[in-house]
Amino acid sequence: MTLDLLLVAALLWTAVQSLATPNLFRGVVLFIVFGLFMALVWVRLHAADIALAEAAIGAGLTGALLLNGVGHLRAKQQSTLP
Amino acid sequence: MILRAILWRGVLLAALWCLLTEGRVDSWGLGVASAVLALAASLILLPPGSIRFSLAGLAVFLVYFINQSLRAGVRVALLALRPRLNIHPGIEPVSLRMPVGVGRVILVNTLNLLPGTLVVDLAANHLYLHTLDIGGSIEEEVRVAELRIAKMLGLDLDDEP
Amino acid sequence: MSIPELLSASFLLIGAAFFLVGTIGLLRFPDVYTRLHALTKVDNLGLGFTVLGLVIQAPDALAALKLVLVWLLALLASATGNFLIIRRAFDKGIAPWMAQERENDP
Amino acid sequence: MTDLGMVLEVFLFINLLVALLKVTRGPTHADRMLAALLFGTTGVALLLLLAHTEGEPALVDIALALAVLAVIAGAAFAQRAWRGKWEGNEHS
Repeated sequence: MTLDLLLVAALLWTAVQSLATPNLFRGVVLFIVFGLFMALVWVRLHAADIALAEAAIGAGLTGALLLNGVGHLRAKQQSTLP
Repeated sequence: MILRAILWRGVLLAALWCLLTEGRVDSWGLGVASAVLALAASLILLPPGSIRFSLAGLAVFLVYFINQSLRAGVRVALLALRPRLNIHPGIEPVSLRMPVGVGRVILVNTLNLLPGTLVVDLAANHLYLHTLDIGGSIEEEVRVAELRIAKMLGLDLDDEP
Repeated sequence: MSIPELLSASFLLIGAAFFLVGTIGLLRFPDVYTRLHALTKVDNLGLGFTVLGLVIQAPDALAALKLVLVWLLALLASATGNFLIIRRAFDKGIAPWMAQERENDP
Repeated sequence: MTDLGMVLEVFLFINLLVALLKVTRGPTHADRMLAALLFGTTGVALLLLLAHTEGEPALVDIALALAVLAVIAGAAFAQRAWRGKWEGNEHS
């Protein structure tokens, strides 16, 4: 019970923060963390298969792709700005 | 030689699949396919013949490794819990006798888990280590770790630097 | 409580304690390099003790071996990932924190 | 015995929340990323405990996936997202 309440609070907080932050990188890392919390929520809902997909795709692959995207954006910014 | 390597690695990978599925038999089709792919990858990335793996060496290494990582954890834990943070960190170069290849990869990963050392960079024939207490006996620890890993893999260390 | 259960419970508690210390280290240590010491060493030990505690209660040998496999993979994974990050930090020229700086500048 | 497991689960989760502070505070990008990787290790332990207390062995597989995929995120960070020279301030 305690775990579930903490989990929901953390999930909502990371979701809002990752969308609201002006810092792109911070948003991406918070998104990865959000993926982990989401996987834990699925576990608590007894949906182990969805949790597995969320852990693999949300926390792992999407995180890597978004980090890659941040890298590209930064390289582009540095080449256009003086 | 190559057949022997294929056989050994195949058996290992099949055992790994068995472990992952906890002995179920209904998924062996997928298991065989992934084991063959993994075998191909391992033959390309680590061609057979470069190392002579020794089981006795592995046992010695494991005991050493577990012992050392316990020491590492307790030591860092004590440092973190001290009321006044009393650490003297710094980066030191240490020469390296391990030849390029798997041995080095294992050495770096081991040193990262040993007490007080963290590899920050790897050059042609030395390592840069970050330590929590500069001026300790880091060089000796690296020597010991090198020796254990070389024994396990049947590698010859380069001459004294 | 039987002896294996007691043993398992104490391993689990030790594991949790190591995790706590790892988090404390993460918050207290002064720079990236020292924080990484806390992460790689203490946390892996915490996971190791947790696994040990659960292995004692595992239903069969295969399940127990699988738990150990998880620990080994996590060990390898964190050692590799941390090495990549720390090498990049060194590459970028982030200077390590020195004890003297603190004495000059309280 | 499962009671202890549940208490430890809450305890580990609170640990995660404290590490979350480091993710949001920084100061450097590496600090955020390392805290996220710490999430990985603690998350693995949490999942293993949950597998035990809820009696669902499938959760061990999730722990395995999490442990392995954390490296991919770490590697993507080191190789792609965090390049260029250190300027002392990363607009954190």
